[in-house]
This record gives sequence, structure tokens and C-alpha cells, in this order.
Amino acid sequence: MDLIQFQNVGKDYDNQTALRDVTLSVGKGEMIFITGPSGSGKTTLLKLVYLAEKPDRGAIYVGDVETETLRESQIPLLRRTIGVVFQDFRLLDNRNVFENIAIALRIRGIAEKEVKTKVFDTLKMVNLRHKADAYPRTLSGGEQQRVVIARAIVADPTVLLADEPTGNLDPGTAEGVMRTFKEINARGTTVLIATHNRELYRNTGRRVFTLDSGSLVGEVLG
Amino acid sequence: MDLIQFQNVGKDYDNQTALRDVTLSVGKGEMIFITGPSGSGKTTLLKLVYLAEKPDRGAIYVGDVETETLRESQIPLLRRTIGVVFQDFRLLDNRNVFENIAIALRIRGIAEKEVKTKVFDTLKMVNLRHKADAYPRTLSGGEQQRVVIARAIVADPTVLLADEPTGNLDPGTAEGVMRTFKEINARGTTVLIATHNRELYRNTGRRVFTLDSGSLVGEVLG
Amino acid sequence: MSLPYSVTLALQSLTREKWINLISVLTIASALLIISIAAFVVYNIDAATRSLPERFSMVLYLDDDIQKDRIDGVITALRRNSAVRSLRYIPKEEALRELKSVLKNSTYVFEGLDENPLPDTLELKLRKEAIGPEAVRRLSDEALKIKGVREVDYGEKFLAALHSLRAGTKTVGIALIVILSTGIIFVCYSTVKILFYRRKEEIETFKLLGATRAFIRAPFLIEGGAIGLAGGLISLFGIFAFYYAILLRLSVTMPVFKAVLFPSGPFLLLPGVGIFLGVAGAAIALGRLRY
Amino acid sequence: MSLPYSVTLALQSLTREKWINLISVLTIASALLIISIAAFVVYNIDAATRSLPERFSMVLYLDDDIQKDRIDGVITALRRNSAVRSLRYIPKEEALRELKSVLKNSTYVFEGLDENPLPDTLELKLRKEAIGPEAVRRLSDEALKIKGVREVDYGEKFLAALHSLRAGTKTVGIALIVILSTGIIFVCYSTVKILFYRRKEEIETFKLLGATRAFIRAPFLIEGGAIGLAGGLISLFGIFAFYYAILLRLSVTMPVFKAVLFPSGPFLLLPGVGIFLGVAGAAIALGRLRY
Ligand SMILES: Nc1ncnc2c1ncn2[C@@H]1O[C@H](COP(=O)(O)OP(=O)(O)OP(=O)(O)O)[C@@H](O)[C@H]1O
Ligand SMILES: Nc1ncnc2c1ncn2[C@@H]1O[C@H](COP(=O)(O)OP(=O)(O)OP(=O)(O)O)[C@@H](O)[C@H]1O
Ligand SMILES: [Mg+2]
Ligand SMILES: [Mg+2]
Repeated sequence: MDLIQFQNVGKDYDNQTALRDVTLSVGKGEMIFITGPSGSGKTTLLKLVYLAEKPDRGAIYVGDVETETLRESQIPLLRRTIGVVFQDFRLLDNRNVFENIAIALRIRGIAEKEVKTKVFDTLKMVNLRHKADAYPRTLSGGEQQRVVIARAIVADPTVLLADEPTGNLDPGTAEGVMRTFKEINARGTTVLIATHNRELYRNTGRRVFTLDSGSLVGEVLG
Repeated sequence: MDLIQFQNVGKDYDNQTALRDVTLSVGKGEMIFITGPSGSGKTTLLKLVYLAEKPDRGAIYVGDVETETLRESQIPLLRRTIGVVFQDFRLLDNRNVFENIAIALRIRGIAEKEVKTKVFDTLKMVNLRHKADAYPRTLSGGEQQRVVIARAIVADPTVLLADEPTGNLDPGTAEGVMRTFKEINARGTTVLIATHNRELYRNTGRRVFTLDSGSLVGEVLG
Repeated sequence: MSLPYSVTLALQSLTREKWINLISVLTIASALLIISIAAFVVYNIDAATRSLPERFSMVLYLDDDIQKDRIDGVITALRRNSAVRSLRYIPKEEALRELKSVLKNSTYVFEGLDENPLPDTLELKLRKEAIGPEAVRRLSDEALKIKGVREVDYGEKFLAALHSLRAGTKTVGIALIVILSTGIIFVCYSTVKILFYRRKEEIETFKLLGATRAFIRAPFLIEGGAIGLAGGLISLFGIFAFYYAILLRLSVTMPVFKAVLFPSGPFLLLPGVGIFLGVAGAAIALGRLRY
Repeated sequence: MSLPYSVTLALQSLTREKWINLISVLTIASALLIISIAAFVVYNIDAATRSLPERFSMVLYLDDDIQKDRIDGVITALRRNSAVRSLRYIPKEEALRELKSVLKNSTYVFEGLDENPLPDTLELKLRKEAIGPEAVRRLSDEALKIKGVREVDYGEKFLAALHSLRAGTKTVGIALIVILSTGIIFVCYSTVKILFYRRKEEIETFKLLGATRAFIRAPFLIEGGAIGLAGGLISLFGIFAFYYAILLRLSVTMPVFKAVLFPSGPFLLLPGVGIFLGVAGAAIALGRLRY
């Protein structure tokens, strides 16, 4: 069964068409990559999945629901099944690393004790256990990016959307992150990764979609 | 003659040593790369050059002056000779792309007419002429990064510091940016690039410094 | 949404942004203090002028040759009138004594007199409700119709002036309080608005992470309430300080201030008003959260 | 730094952040309006009570059998006293006429009189500076020492009460204005501070790009001045509206308000005060720019 389906989806911004007639579907438990030049619509595509934007044309299904038919009060519930690595990080400057990650669990109403263990476990996975008390502004670019990754995966989401998750990471660290994603995927999470980094999908055997100026121009196996 | 010199430079943050005993020098007109894992001190090293941070140990020379001896009122003058591609972009959200780039010229007191031509020429170099009126928030990650690059080079700086300048760029666009940097370098600008992207320095024949945990652990030719 | 956690969030935010929260607290405190003092001043001007008409009296001169039982008749007739609060009969002998005491520096005026030239008089005090230029004139007309009453005397002009002064003070006072309150509520609102404006990003991120409206709102409302409460308490302290430190001290050297009334009851509501302002301000500033 | 460009920057910022600038403008406007109205009210209370002592007069009763030249002597002696502003001689015939008109409802008091029992009197008006309980008593004592003056009469108690009322009103009025101003300046300051707090990032970026202090400061100061000017103009409009729309309209039905003084001069300074507040607020909010 397909978890995410795009049917002839189009999306316009004020004076710009960001997506044109995109049809694709991602199966439950699959891991796919989206690539394409700067400004081709990768981020927009992911935003449509977590409902940060609405499509202008076509239909999008996440799970069984058509996102357009969703009532406002149900949007938070849908979003709680999704973990997002935002391209622009969206870290809360006034909270330390621990709190930035914990917030994802607290929003889901998880008990305080569990919060602690989960957050520290995830911090260990991204090698940032020693930065738990640091504030985002005092972190290096790559450290910030790993905090965002930790926040996205800490709540064991059904879907993981990672937007350029290794843009600020050295090849070694990037490899570690990809290993983590694969583990998560192996445990059943559907993973969508938007990236320009060919190393990430080279020899993975996963489907790689290529966007160009908003159109889906190719689907190959990495 | 060396334009930038680090002599046994050390830098501590509150509870973290970011640089340890770094000694290096970059000649006038040279182009060098700084690499190393996430959190190894690349950004800190660049910050010391444009005086966003002060060294705790050792001495730094930019041009003929020791940065520590500079009076506060001279700092702006030094900074105007430097163009910086900030890792965290530092775009002004309430100004459009044109203004974000023009500000670098206006700070230097350049006449309005010249501002226009220079900004548009630079926008063309990074392929963003059509986004002149857009606001940073409405740009894709790679587009934002190119605006930052344009702002750094628009005023023909003596020194160009680029911190992870291609983290959000696809390989093709990244190659274009590197070509631009090389052209600028060929015209006499000293260029320092901090990056984890091996493609950037592979086969360039330029010096590549490697940092690890704040120490300079290697100097090779790319 | 766990309630305790929203309290934690509110507390975190309160302690994290000390400076900006202090500004809000002090803004609300000064706002409430200013309104309180304005209300206090208007209340006192009103109270001070309210007691003036109580001293107002109407004097009825009776016929020269009036009989004892006729006098009783007049008194009974007047007592029946609902506007009359109290009534004093002043025989002419007493009236003369009073006049002499009033003109005490000129008692020689009366030196040549061998007979009392004054008439018997009745002094009426009126009910507060009845003291208006119209009502008083009506009463005067009625009194003149009673047999035995020769003349009625009351300070028409004084009464009219006093009346319009009181009405005017009240009008201007209320206008002032309304202007003050509008200005101040606006300032409160804008402070809170700016406070939340800064957190637009944070709210947006919360939403994208899957937070419900209640989860986002609760800490803000708690925070607003806490800020309002603190502001209210400070203004309460301020108004008491104003009374005890300034007015009471003044009244030692300037006895006029002994007459100042300090209705502490309403002021005790200030913390409550503060909480209301804070919570309402936060709710309005947050606005309708859209997904 | 090119001045025109800093103006451009200021204008951009003013138009770009309309909402938040509007808040600042209106905050400063309400602040100035509140202070103006408070000052206006205190000024009027002061003015209204100031004229009371001017009506105050002291009455000197002269000896019964006094001679014309003796009277002139008394007058000359009094004129020499610096506290005396004006002086009126009232022959006993006129005094009787006056007394009769005062007691107009009781003229029969005088029916039996065949000789005028009143003495000649002198009525003194005093200089404003001299009207204090102490000064008046001193003058009274001096007057009594002059040959031909039998008695001096003045409202001792009234004068003392009036004096302490005036002093008290002034003290409370000034205390109120000080409290108001402190509160309001604080609110202004915090509004501006929050306004710039939001731009910390922008200032930081400007610095990193090589901007001088003057380049960064100029637009902020211009912007602060423009906001302050707008606030001052609105408050000026507001105070005139308050006077013409409320007070003048009230005075049609309530003549007391005809007596209200509206000193438009000082209020015309409001725009200037606004500019000062705005620029000073911006300068303080920016603080010392460190590199
Ligand atoms: N302002 C600061 N306060 C405290 N620690 C800081 C601060 N800035 C940087 N650090 C720490 O100093 C170390 C070096 O940071 P730096 O930003 O120089 O790394 P980097 O090499 O640029 O890493 P990246 O490739 O991830 O950008 C990191 O561990 C970081 O957490
Ligand atoms: N909010 C917006 N308003 C207007 N235009 C937008 C907005 N967001 C994105 N765009 C435009 O839509 C196009 C696609 O943007 P998108 O962010 O999806 O690109 P992308 O593939 O993620 O690029 P990158 O690799 O640079 O991140 C871009 O040209 C961008 O300028
Ligand atoms: Mg993108
Ligand atoms: Mg870095």
C-alpha cells in the first residue's frame, strides 16, 4: 500500500510555479530520494506532505486521507506522525539543545521520564551528548543540523522528511546520519530525503526522483 | 608577502576549546581551503579573520596590522575590505534580494547609480537576476545561499571568506560558484573557503588545511 | 496536552526573557496605577463637593403677627413634603441673637433698637435628592402658598453654580478616565502584542512540529496572567504607597488632606484586573491560530 | 556615510514595519496626551484657586470721631506698606448702604434707626505675594498701630484654609504629574526598546558587513525622531480636540467651564517634545554600539 501519493500536483507561489503536474507515490516503509537543481521544488514537495503549504492543483494523500479534506484541528495529529529535518533548521534560539529535542516529545504528550531517556539516546546517535546544555547559537553549523535531525527522529515518526540533511556535514558525519536513517527505515519508517548530495543515494538501490523547474523529470535507482 | 597570518592562535568558548595553537599564513592573492569534521573550528577560524571573535592566545595579522591592536573605530574599515559568505546566511528578512546585496555597497558609501549596475551584474553571476524583488523567506535554500555569495563578492573585496558556500547547492550550481570564486581570485582577491565538500578542492592544486578538534592536523595540496 | 507542562513552559519563558517581561509587568503596573489615581482623584473631588449641598438650607420668613398654632400648621404642612429632611423653628429672639453674632464687629448697629425688627423663621434642610435648582424652586413656590409664610430665601445662584460645577467635574472626570483608560489599554495591548510578535517564529515552529492550539495557547495565557498579576500587585502597592506616603504625610502639615477618602476596597480588585488584562491581552495578541 | 541614504533607510523601515511603528506612534501620542491633560487640569485648578485670594480684602474700621486729615494720614501710612495693592475709603454713609443691600431681605432691621451706627472704613486689597496667613497677620498688627484705626477685620480661618488647600493641590498635582510622567516615560522607553530589540540581528549583520556606528545609528535616530514627531502631532491634535470638542461644548450647558483656561502656547511644544522623546529613546535603546 502506498503511504504518500501525489496525483497531478501543482503548486504556485505569487509569481512562480514551484511544482507542475507531479505524480508519484511512496510505499509504506520505503526510502526514496528527491534531487534536482537549486529552486527546482524539492522543499516545496516536502512542505506539501507536512501541510505547510497547500496544493493549487491535484490531490495529495498521506495515509488514507486526502490532505485537502482534513479539518484544521486534525492537522496537528497528522503532523505528529511526521518528523521533519527542516532545511532552515527552525531551532528555538531561546532553548537549549535538550529542550529543542524534547519539545517534539512534549507536544505528543509523552511522560517526562521517557522524555529524558529518549532525548539522551537520540543525542548519542548524532554524537551531541556533550552539547545537551548548549544553545543553538553557540553550535557550529553541522552541530545545529544534527540537532534538527535528532528532533525529527526522536519521536519515532511514521514518516521522516529530511530536507538537505547533510548540507552542513562533513562526509564522515554525513555517512553516520545516513546509517541512522537506514536503521530507522529498517524499523518501518517511510523516509523521504531531498538532497543534492549524490554520495547519499549512490549505490543504495533506492528510487531517486529528479525535479527540474517543478517538473518530475526522472526516476532512477540509486 | 602574507596577507593573513595566524601565530599560535588559540580560542576558547565558555566550556569548549575551539582552536588550539593554530599557525598558518595565506599569501596575498592565494586561494586556500579549510576542511575538517563538524565542530572542528573552521567557522571560528574565519570569524577571527573578520574580527567577529577575538583570539584568546596568539596573534593574528590581517594585512600589516595585528588585529588585537586595532581601535574599535577601525574595525568597520577592515571589514569593508573583506567579503564574507556566512554559514548561517545572515540575510535581512525585511529587505528584498536587491537591497540585501546593495547594502554591502551602501555601507561602503558607493554612489546609487553604481550600486544598481554592480548589484545586477552580481545577481547575473549567481543566476538570480529574476529574484531581485523577492524576499529571503520566499527563496529556496540554494537561492538564499547564492544571495549571500553575491553580497560577499559585490564590493570587490580584498579578502573573500566563504564558509560552507555550497552546502545548499546542487553540484552544477556549486561548480558555477567555484568558477566565480576562481575568477575573483584570478583578479587578485585572496580567497579562504571552509568546506566539507571534497569536490570543491579536488584537483585544484591549492593548499587544503585540515582542522580536527581545533588543531591544524594537515596541510595538503588539493 | 499536559497542564503541568504548559505551566513549566510559561515559567521557563517568564524567567528566560526577564527583561522583556519586566517591561510588560511595569507597563501594566503603571497603567493600572495611573487609572487608579485618576479614579481616586475624581472620586475625592466628587465626595468633597457632594457634602456641600448638604449644608444648603432654605429659610422661610413667617408673618409678623403669626400665632403659635398657625406656626404648627406650617410645620406640619412642610413635614409632609418629601423633599424636606429636617426643619428648625427659630423664634425672632433667637434670630436676632444669631444676626448679632454674625455682625459681631458691628453690634452697634443694633444699639438704637428697642424692639426686635426680625420675623420668626423656619430653616429647612433638604434631602440630597431634592437639591437641584428646579426642585428647590418648586419647593419654594409650594412653601409660599402655605398661609403664614411671608417670604422664602435660598441661594439660587449659589445652588445653580454648585450644581453645574458638580455635574461638570463628573463629566470631565469621566471623560478623562475614559481617555486615560483607552490610551493605557492600548499601551498594554501593544506591549503584549510586541511581546508575542517576537515569538511568531516560535509559534510557527510549534505548529509545524504538531502542537495543538491548546498546547500553544496555554503557556501564553498563563504567562499573560502571571505578568498581569504581578503588574496588578505592584499597582496595588503603588496606590497604597501613594496614599500612605504622600497623602497621609501631607495631611500632617496640611489638614485639608485629612478630608481625603481612601476607598481601599475597590483597589483590592487591582490584581484581579491585572490578571484579566494579561490573559485577555495574551489571547487577543495570539489571535486566531490558523493551521 | 551618506546622509540621504540614511534617510532612505529610515523611511524604508518606517513603511516596512507599519504596524509596529504605528504602535510606537500611538504610545507616544497617548503618553504625551495623558501628561498634557494632567498638566492642564492641575494648571486650571491652580488658576481657579489663585484668583480667590485676589478677592480677599482686609477691612479697617476707623475711630468714630475721626477727622478728615487723620484719615488722609492713615491712608498715606498704608500706601507706604508694600503689601498693599489698592485701598478704598468707604464713608459710613456708603457702608450703611452696602450693609442694607447685603441684608436686603431684612431691611426692616434698620427701620428703627435714626442715626448711622457704622464707622468709616478702609478696604485694602493686598498684593498676591503678601496673601499668606503670616503676612496678613503682620499687616493687621501694623495697621492697628496707626492712630485712628480702631479695629481690623479679615477672614483668618478662610485664609488659612484656602492657603493650605492651594499648597496641597499643587503638591498632589505635581506628585501626580511626576508619577504619570515616570510611568509614561518608562512605557515609551520600553516600546522603543522592544522595537529595537527586534532589530538586534539586523544591527549585528550591519556591523559584520563593515558599517560604521554613524551609519547604523543615523537611520534609527531619524526613525525615532519621525515616530516621536508623529506622536507629538497626534497628541497636539488630541489636546485641542479635548478642549474644543469636550470643554467648549460642555461650557454651553455648564457655564462653569467658561472659566477654564487653555494655554495653547506650551502645548504647541508637544511635537518638539515628541521628537526629543523619540530621538532620545532611540539613542538610549541603541545604547553603546560595541564592535
Ligand atoms: N559562540 C559560541 N559559544 C560556545 N561554543 C561555540 C560558539 N561558537 C562555536 N562554538 C563551539 O566551538 C566548536 C567549533 O565551532 P565552529 O563553528 O568553528 O565549527 P565548524 O568547524 O565551523 O563546524 P561546522 O562544519 O559544523 O560548521 C564547536 O564545538 C562549537 O560548538
Ligand atoms: N514562499 C514562497 N514564496 C514565493 N516563492 C517561493 C516560496 N517558496 C519557494 N519559492 C520559490 O519556489 C521555487 C522552488 O523552491 P523550493 O524551496 O521548493 O526549491 P528547492 O528545490 O528546495 O531548492 P534548494 O535546493 O535551493 O533548496 C524557488 O524558485 C523559490 O524561489
Ligand atoms: Mg530546498
Ligand atoms: Mg562552521
